[in-house]
Amino acid sequence: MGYWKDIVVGGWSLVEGMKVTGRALFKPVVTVQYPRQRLELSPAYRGHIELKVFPETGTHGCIACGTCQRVCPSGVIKVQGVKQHARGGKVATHYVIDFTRCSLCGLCVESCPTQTLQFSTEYEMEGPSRWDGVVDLVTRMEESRS
Amino acid sequence: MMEAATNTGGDWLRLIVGLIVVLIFSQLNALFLVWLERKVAGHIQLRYGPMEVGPHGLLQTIVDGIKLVGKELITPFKADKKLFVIAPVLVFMPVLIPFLVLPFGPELIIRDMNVGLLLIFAFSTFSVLAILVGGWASNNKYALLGAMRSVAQNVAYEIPLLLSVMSVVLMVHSFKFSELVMAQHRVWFVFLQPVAAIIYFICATAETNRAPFDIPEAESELVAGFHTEYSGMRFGLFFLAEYTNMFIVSAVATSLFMGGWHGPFGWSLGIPGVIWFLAKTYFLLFVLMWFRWTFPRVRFDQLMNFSWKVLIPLSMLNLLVTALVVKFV
Amino acid sequence: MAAREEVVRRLQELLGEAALRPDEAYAQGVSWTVQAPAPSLPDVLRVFRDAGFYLESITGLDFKDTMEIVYHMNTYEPRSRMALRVLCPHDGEVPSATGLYDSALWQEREVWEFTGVRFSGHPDLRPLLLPEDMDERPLRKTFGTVHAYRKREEIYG
Amino acid sequence: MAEHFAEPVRQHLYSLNLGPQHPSTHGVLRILLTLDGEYIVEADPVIGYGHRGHEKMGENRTYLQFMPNTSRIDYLSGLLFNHGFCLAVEKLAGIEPPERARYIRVICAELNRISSHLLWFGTYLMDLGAFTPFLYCFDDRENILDILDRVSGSRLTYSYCRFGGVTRDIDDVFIEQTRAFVKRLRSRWKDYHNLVTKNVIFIHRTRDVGVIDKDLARRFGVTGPNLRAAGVPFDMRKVEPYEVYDRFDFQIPVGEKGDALDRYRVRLEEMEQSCRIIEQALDQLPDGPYRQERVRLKVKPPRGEVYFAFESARGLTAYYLVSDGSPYPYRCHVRVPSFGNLHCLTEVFRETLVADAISILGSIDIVVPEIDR
Repeated sequence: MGYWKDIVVGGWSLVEGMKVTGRALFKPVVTVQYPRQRLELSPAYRGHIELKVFPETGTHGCIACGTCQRVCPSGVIKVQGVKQHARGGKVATHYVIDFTRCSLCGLCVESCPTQTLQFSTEYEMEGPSRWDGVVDLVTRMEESRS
Repeated sequence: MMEAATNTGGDWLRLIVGLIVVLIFSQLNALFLVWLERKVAGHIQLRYGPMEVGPHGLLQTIVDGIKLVGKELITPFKADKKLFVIAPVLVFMPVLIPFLVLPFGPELIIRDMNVGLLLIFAFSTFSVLAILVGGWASNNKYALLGAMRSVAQNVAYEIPLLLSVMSVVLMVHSFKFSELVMAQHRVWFVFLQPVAAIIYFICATAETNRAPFDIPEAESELVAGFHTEYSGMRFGLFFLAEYTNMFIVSAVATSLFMGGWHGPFGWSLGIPGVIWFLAKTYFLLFVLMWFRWTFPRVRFDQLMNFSWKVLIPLSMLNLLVTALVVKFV
Repeated sequence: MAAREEVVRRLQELLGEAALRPDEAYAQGVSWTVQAPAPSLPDVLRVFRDAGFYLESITGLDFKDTMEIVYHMNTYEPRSRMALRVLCPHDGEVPSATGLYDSALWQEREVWEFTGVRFSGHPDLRPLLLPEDMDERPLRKTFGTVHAYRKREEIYG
Repeated sequence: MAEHFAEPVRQHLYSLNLGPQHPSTHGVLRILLTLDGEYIVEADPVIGYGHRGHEKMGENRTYLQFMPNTSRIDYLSGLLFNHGFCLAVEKLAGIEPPERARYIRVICAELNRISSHLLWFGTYLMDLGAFTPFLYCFDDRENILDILDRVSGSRLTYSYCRFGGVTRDIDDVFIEQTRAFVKRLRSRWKDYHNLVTKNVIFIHRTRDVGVIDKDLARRFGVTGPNLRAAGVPFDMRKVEPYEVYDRFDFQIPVGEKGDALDRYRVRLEEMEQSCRIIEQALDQLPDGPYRQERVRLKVKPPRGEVYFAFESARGLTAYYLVSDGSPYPYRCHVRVPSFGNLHCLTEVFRETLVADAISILGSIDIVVPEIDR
């Protein structure tokens, strides 16, 4: 009798499975047609880093202290700054990151003493050369302002 | 309705026109089925499937076909070149022949032979040979494993397939498709022979190497099985042959069990027979796709066990009962 | 608890009281640390095996004056992990645990290819993770960027 | 099958190279199989294709800089590895994270565990030839990734934990989404059971396949769900409760025989238990700071060592850190569970069919980069 029972129970389990997929056939689709439809980015989204513009000063607040450069696990950040006044602090003139080797851990953003680093929301960087991933954030900031 | 063989001129004309129509139909049909499969898979899996080329991606398979034609035909090193080249042709040629005898409608049979059913089964076995040749000639272990599995599977499933068909033939006393269909004018055989119908459908799934019986290609085990080494249009021919085979087994199931060109219980509802026939065939094809996107793959030895221990005894029993009923009732 | 107590008792007989150091607070993640001489390793491991311990990990440590192989043994009971530490010279040999634990087959291969400590009696000592023609020992302190190369007592002393 | 091998008739053996590029080796794993027909006589996994030298990298980076690496060792349970590393360093350096941070970490870690198990569920069914459950799981998993993306900013390699806390606080939306997800996942079990668990083909493919019993598990150091499927209730969250796991009421599901079906059941039940932990953690979630501010960027733990074991999605994982008092670890060893889990396959694969081997390999749930490190 077990023989017949196995066949019936087994066959019925297959029908049950087909019911699940059959129902799914008429459910709404969950995917998004990407280039035409876009999803909202998460508020914490970690793109590559960029310099924040402070409205009070109208520019970034990077003092070229080099903390981010030291804390970066992959060593992709190079900062250069000059002293604008003899007594004042330094101001960054070049802030170069090699995004191709960045692992987006966010340690630089956390460690920044002036909080002038933030994550951008860009997620579609592409380019034919690996040098396209090397970005000077100061120039980038100036471009985006103008 | 049935063409008398006296008018030989008309007969030849009919054959030639039929062949051309069959060629075009089988190609377009296979392309359409590939699209349909992808759509069914997509929606079962809560996604769209092809959407880009043409309305709802209808032209996607044509574009894919063009891509396949443009691809390089790679012949592996140390492969048996002649057999390797000939295998895709071997697999594709016999799948066209069954179209000659399929009863699409009361007037739409190219050649209503009195051994039509036998012809189909004779030629459908042929594709196994092609798969064996292709798998063996590839000089690849995965392909060889796939080919060996394919042969064993086809041998095992041919038997219950024929036995289940025999019970229908016993009821009608004919191998002729037109007569088989005519006998279902009132009641479809799926109601009189449910066991035979189910067994036939299971075996047909196995015969066409479709999931859950797709062990000859089993991509998670054997990469791509017997067509691992095939590229370009050679692979395309295997692919088209698979879908054409699916159509044939579904069409045979329609004419044997689902009443062919008849509507249910003799109501034709004013719809032409060929529409009834195609609608039922495509429904069965849809069920085949539904199977594929629902079930896991059966293991090889379980597959054989299932055939020898369940399907064959059941179909034998069914045949015996049918024979007794036909004899004494 | 029982398995751990038994191992401790038998090892104290085997190696002497001084070789075992308890860590009741579990501050280092092990309950007992056993310091064993290399030749006695098979006997010690047999004690562990008979008590139902499994070999969790083997680590090779490179110090300026010595190498140290640390076996972490554990059983399926709460807080019973024990560390077994064996000192050996650079490029030295340690008896293999493969006869007692199958998991040592791969772990010893890994330790060997990364630190250069050979395991005598290992049936199949070939590189596991590194390429077959690798002749460097990446986890030695002589390879690549190194911040500090210390003597053992500078850390544990 | 055993009688098949009773006689030493092994004349027609041939070898088959399963991988490194094979659809179901889950990464770049290569297994050299010696076959007799379709039966496996011997299996020799060849690993190391994804070796990145994480242990050496650990010696060359400060503790904090190694944090992004940890989520790349096992990319499917990145947060669990973050979490474990964080706890190891905190134990070594004596950092006490605030209560709220502990709860946040546990919630996120359990979400990550569910996502890892869901992915396993999908890929395992794909190995068995069923494609659709894979997509259903991804649909559910997408929810977890969205939730974790919202709070950590990343979908796979989270780098979310920090010594003494986490990078971002969670908000009410997170709590709401998590509760909604738990509810949704529970409503999905019925579909999964109908589609897979009860399926006769699935049961036949998994029952009595690839049995890893207690003895075999002990010899090869198998841990995690694979060990629990053999009937050993060994889970770091219960055995050596770390973080705040001792405050939650949850069970350790165990199997009976240790076959693929048991492993499947154990993992499915574990997802349910993770749901329970998440719910309780959300109920108990205290207010307060999410991060201890006094932790320096360069953590300098005192001299000494710590061996910290925790339960990742695949089993007992441990960080063995030796500190010499400098900001760089003197030695950073990672004990990964998949290493032993894969190794035991050399034994389990014997006398099975190729098709079963794929099923076993899938049911073990390995992540190859984790083995290679």
